[in-house]
Amino acid sequence: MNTQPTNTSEAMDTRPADAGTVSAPLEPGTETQTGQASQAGTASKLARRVRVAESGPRTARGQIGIWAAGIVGVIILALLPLLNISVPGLLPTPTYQPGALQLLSLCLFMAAAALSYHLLIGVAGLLSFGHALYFGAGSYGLAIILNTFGLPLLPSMGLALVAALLLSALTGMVALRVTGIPFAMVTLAFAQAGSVLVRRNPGGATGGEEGLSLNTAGVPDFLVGVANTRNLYWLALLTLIVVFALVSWVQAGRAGHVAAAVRENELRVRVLGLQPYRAKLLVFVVGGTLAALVGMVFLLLQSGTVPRQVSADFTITLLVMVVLGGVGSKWGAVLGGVIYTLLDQRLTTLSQSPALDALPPVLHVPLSEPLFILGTLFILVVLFMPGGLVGAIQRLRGRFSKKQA
Amino acid sequence: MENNIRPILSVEGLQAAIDGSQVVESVSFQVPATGITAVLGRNGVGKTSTLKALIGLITRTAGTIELDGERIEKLPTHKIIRRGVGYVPEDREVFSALSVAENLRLAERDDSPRRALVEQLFPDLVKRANQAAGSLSGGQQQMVSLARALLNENKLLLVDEPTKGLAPKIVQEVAEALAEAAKTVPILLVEQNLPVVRQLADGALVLSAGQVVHRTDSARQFLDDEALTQRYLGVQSEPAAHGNGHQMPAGGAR
Amino acid sequence: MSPTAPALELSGVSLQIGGARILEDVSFTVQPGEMIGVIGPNGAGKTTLFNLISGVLKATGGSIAMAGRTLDKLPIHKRAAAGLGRTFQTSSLFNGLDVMENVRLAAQAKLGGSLSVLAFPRRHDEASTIAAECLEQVGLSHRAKVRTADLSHGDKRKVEIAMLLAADPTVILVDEPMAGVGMGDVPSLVEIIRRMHRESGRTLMMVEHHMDVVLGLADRVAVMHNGTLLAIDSPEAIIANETVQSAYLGQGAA
Amino acid sequence: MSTLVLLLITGVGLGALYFLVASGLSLIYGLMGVLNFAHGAFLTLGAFVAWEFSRRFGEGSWSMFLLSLLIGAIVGGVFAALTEVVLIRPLYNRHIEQVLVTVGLSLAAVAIFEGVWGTDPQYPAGPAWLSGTTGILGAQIPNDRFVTIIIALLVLAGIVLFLKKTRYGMIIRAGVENRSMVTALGIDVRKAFTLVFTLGGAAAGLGGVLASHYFGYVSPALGGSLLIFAFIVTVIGGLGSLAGAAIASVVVGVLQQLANFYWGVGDFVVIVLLAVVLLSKPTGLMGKMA
Amino acid sequence: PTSDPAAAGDGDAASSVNIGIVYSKTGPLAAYGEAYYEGLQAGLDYATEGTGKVGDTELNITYHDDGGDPDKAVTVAKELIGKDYKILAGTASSGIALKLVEQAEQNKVLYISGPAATDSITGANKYTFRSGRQSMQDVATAGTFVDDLDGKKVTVFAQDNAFGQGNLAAVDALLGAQGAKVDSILVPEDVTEFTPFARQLVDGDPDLVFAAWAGTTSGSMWQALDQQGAFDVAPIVTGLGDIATYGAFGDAGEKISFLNHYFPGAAGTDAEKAMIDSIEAAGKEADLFSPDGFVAGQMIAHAVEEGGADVDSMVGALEGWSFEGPKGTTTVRASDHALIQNMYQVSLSKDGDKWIPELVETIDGEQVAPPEASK
Ligand SMILES: Nc1ncnc2c1ncn2[C@@H]1O[C@H](COP(=O)(O)OP(=O)(O)OP(=O)(O)O)[C@@H](O)[C@H]1O
Ligand SMILES: Nc1ncnc2c1ncn2[C@@H]1O[C@H](COP(=O)(O)OP(=O)(O)OP(=O)(O)O)[C@@H](O)[C@H]1O
Ligand SMILES: [Mg+2]
Ligand SMILES: [Mg+2]
Repeated sequence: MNTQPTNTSEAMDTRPADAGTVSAPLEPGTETQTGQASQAGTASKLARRVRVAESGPRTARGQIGIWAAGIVGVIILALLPLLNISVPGLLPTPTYQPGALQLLSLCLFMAAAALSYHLLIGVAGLLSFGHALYFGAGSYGLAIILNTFGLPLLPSMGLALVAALLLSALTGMVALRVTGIPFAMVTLAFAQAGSVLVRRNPGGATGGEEGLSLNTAGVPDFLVGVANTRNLYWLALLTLIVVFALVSWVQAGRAGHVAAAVRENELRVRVLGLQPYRAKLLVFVVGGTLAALVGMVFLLLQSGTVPRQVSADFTITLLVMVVLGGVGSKWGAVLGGVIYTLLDQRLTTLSQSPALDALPPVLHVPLSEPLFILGTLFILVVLFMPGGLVGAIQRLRGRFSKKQA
Repeated sequence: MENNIRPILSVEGLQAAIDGSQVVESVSFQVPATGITAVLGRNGVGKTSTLKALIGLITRTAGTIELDGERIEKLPTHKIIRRGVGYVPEDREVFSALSVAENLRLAERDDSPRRALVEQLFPDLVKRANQAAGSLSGGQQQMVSLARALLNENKLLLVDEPTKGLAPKIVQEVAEALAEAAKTVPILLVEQNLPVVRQLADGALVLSAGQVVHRTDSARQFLDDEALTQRYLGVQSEPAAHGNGHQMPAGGAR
Repeated sequence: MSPTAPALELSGVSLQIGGARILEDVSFTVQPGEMIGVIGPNGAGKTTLFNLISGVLKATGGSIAMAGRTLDKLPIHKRAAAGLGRTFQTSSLFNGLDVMENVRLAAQAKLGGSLSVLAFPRRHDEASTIAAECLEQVGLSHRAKVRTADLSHGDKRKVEIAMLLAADPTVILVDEPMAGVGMGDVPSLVEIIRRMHRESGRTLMMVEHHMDVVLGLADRVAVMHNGTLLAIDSPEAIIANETVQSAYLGQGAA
Repeated sequence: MSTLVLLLITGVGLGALYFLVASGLSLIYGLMGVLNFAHGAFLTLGAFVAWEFSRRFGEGSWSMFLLSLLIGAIVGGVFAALTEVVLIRPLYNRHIEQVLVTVGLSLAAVAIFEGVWGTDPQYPAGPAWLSGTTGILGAQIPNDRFVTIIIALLVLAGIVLFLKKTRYGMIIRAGVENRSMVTALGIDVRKAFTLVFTLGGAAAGLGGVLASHYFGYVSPALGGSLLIFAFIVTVIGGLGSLAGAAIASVVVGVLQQLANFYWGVGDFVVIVLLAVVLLSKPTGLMGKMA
Repeated sequence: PTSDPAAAGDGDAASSVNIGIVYSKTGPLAAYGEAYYEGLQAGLDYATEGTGKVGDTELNITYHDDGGDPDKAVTVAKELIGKDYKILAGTASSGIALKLVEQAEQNKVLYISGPAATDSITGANKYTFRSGRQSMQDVATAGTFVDDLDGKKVTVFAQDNAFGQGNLAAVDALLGAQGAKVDSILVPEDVTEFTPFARQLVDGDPDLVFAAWAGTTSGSMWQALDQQGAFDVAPIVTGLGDIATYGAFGDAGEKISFLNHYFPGAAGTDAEKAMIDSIEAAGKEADLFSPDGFVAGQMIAHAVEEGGADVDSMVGALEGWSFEGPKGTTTVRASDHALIQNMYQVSLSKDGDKWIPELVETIDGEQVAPPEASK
């Protein structure tokens, strides 16, 4: 193959000419030219189908309805700690008590983390297996800074955020040189390296298997202790709102548009005179930095870090949340994050309910394994609810409005 | 030209949907056991979808399909094909990662595939046997696609815009090949190139909005009827000669 | 960049892949405002030529200049930003986005490719207005909200043209714009292309197998054969050329 | 010197184990485009059932050992076939979702294994010879390494023959690209897919039994721990290239062994290798370019 | 076991104290969780004489699965603390235990950690105690296998992770102080092929080997050591795990010198008899971590008995408390809450398919007491 190498100044921009099409003047658009191309297309296919579901009620009225529901939802959520609502089975305690608030905060965080991941997979069609790296960078970064420099919380957070931004920019710049499954694998490799590093406990900095504890010296008192769970809850809510706003902003902006177009057809974007690489990198970095932000606040909530937060497992958990909610939809990511977390946390309780003991072993054994229930549920969603929860809701709505008409 | 031979294909009230949206709305027609039947209509009226529905590539929601006297509307695609249906899809749909030879080998259903016929028709493909089909030019891919259907003995050929993107000379050759094939096997042909239709087609059916709006035993008669072509195809007057003529297209004078 | 520099200038452009010579020593110039028709048998290298000019492929020899500026070192998007636009032989659209969004992206690119997160597309901004106009021109306004994946083949071709209109390039390469477009819609598309060329003085190169269209529109016609440029001359001269007749048009042609 | 010999041969042994796990993965991923996260579960189940079997009917003899290999392969194959028919088939052409159901399956399956066999490892016993050593150039090489290497070679040859001598490889490559067009050529593509999945699962089950002897234990986590290296090997080797996976397995095994022993950085080296290979050749070592 | 959280919280504050047990019922450490749970039941029974009450105060105990997941544990802990729980106890996972230590400190509740071995729990804060042993005690016991350590070469063969590094540091500190030359072979975590490292160990010609190994790879590690002839070079000491892991040592089992946290029957105290009886009555077998649960039961009962519902008084009651536990006399060291307890030397022998442990020696708790942790 003696096609000329790409030019020097803009090596990245000419990449597809090298990677995808060098050996053959392929017709773009026949998406499955090579095995690789077909891989690259898969994430976008996923996102695409969900769009079908979305295109229905995306009317102005539908939009306003969604936003109105969102605002009402936020107000209700903000008031929860002041109310005494019991949801037996779902919440461990009435809503004003720390038990419920802690669980709800966890849900809100996971929703925010899922949202940051949505930016990658839902908007830009980037299937990353390494998103946990940035989440972990946030929580570990902040914990380490608090431990070593003794700075107050806010400057420490700023510092950790900058570090995470640099990390995601650096790794993103490298990983985005490839697409599709290779991209997934390179991100996985980076995250794996981070995970190994954290577990190795270099210089005692990361605490190895055991993780780190939050050094509360620099943290304001109103964020420490169970008595202040309510404040942490509001912090979680605020984080979710901030992340949601930023994600919406990026998604609706030029970069988001171009990233979505890249997801569909990268070559076509270039031919229009736009730069896929930059748009993808921007989305990647914003996604990574937001994940780090969530990770930091998560540290405050849990008063510590564990290596799991940097593991591929955690990324997969985020993926599961996004898929559960419906790929391509912000509300889906939020919903998926909340519901997954509720299930994950509460199934343990459910699986120990004495009622199960009465069942024969064939039923009893699997049902008392929370992961079994979760895994099965997930399979069922993927099989029978394409478009996830949001897709299902929209189908229902579609059916409903058809009936009305 | 009414004939009393049983039609090779009869379709009654066929409906079909893609992802839940109805694209074929109650189509009924018959394909005689000989000759070429053209399917005409403007872009997006459902020509391709009708063909796909016949062999189950999109979901059939109602209606009956009889191939050579046997009901096939419930059969899966591969079984319909094995009963002797050849299909040439609209977008060529060659397997781009496979070589030309592999594409053709994959299509061989019979014990004695008609390789010679194909090689004689498309010598270019013999030269390029080991080239990845995805790297072929558009026209070459079209040849692969056609060849795949011509390799086997069939009871019926379904051919969707076979001349699209072919050089005029090849268009002629393909048209001749189809005419040749039509001597032994009936063909249901979707075609936008009206001169080719005029040259090849015996009967015709015209679709509009997912329905058959006109049926004729003589495609030529239909094409000659300016009112009809204007109404159903939007064509002012169909050029008399083959598509390779040098006349300005309508409105194309400069 | 003198105003008299040719819109496109190819000198000795070649492409080899493995041992195969796909294009060999192609040289010609296109004057600003000129319309060149490109014809040639399937696999002659027409699409490849477009791929080299637009940067989708890198030439292994020779050089290409646009308006006096060499393109050889420019990546695809810079060539596009410099005013080069193209369509694809097989429609290449943003399948998951709707028709409107597809066209609006093209308009956005034209209006300035800034990726600033601060730059918001408003619901009725300039890009949307342009996009709506372009859709109107190709007659697809009624399908604005349909995902391009769900369009019929012919409608996709029209979206390609609409995107071209929205991107508003100065040098345009169109690859078989009429393939798969119903006869009834050909005249209006021809008219759009003519206007693009005539009224705004843009430079166009068009690959097309519909001879009527090529001959009706082009100032000069380039004939490709086996990866070489066989001839480039006035339509009349090309028609009279015997090699063209036998290699491309076939006996059936006048 | 003898240390180096030891490192090299055990490195190849490790590579052989990686290949046994990766071969099925690579077959499925390369042909069908499904990155099968449940592969580890196939493997674990094969190992568990084979262990149960030999525990009940007496372990320690060669015939029992060979029989347990066979059982592992059958169990892996049947589980895989069921997976394909029930979970993968309804999602054809939707690669990401296929990956996702396998993720779900791997979660659920591991949980079930834990429920049935507990979280503690179980310890299989093979023929006594397996746990002995053989001296080569002064290095005492554990015997089970040789068995692993030989079986890996047999599996490689078997799969290559299958792909060369049958149309299935072609059908599936075509089917992944455009499934409906394959059926429109009159081919029942579903059968072919199930068959490939079954073969992949059988290779996994076989690998599971061998892995349980190699590591000396079976536990619900057995498969998962091997899976990530199998992924890496598959991707480094190149999509769909079995030979690539074989070469990558050996390279990764030996490199990891050396780097671990001398610098303690085996994992990092493998990860760097993956990144470097993908960045310089996104299709992997032997991945096809067109 | 009652597991009705609603029952907790209400009722007369003086007559009941809420106690939350957070342990792994599921997840990777479920086996340890079960041993702990059974021991705890026995211990509570023993300490309350079957009444579930100390004096007039009811011990209102609820049980919570952490599934091995620190996030879940923290959520549960916060929930419980929010519901006015005064005592938390449990968990075999050091990572989870440290998170609970943190919660205890922030919220001023008593926390009695379970089998988690990490040394950093000791002396972590005022509110944290432990009911099991810690790594330092293991290491000190290992040191008792050689009569005079002065000038001997001790090689630590361990995984290169927090556990292995911690053990190395402990050996260095404890045995190094007794004059041993300590070196180490730290095998990177995730390594699965140990033959070359075993070779390296043999080539180093040590006088004593301390192997600190956790997890499923130990089977192939021991096999590699055996295959390369490491046992012919020096005694190799390691901790004996729970019964389920006896098989992991394979053929090497009879050659290893084991240090042991708990050997059933060795102490022969009333408490131990009660524990073993109670566990066997439940159809189980006393295991490595049964005493951790039993002692936790004793400590909880004692804390409530002396301190009522007041956490500071509970802390005061436990500090310096010495009692008869299932391992003999056991003392909560006042300064750092280390639990001073006897340790054992044990060997394994094979009897048909089964491995039978045999007691070699009981090591006095004071002899293997960890150095005091600085607060
Ligand atoms: N995947 C799809 N989802 C929804 N609608 C679709 C899909 N594919 C096609 N359609 C719609 O079905 C209708 C019929 O399409 P079809 O491709 O059959 O038209 P056609 O007559 O072959 O047109 P052309 O001449 O342009 O090829 C069109 O309106 C098209 O938009
Ligand atoms: N990788 C390759 N190896 C060998 N030949 C190739 C390769 N890629 C492309 N070709 C050949 O290059 C030639 C030029 O193809 P191109 O697509 O430019 O043709 P075209 O003139 O556009 O034809 P059409 O009118 O059919 O679209 C074709 O013959 C094609 O088969
Ligand atoms: Mg069509
Ligand atoms: Mg072409």
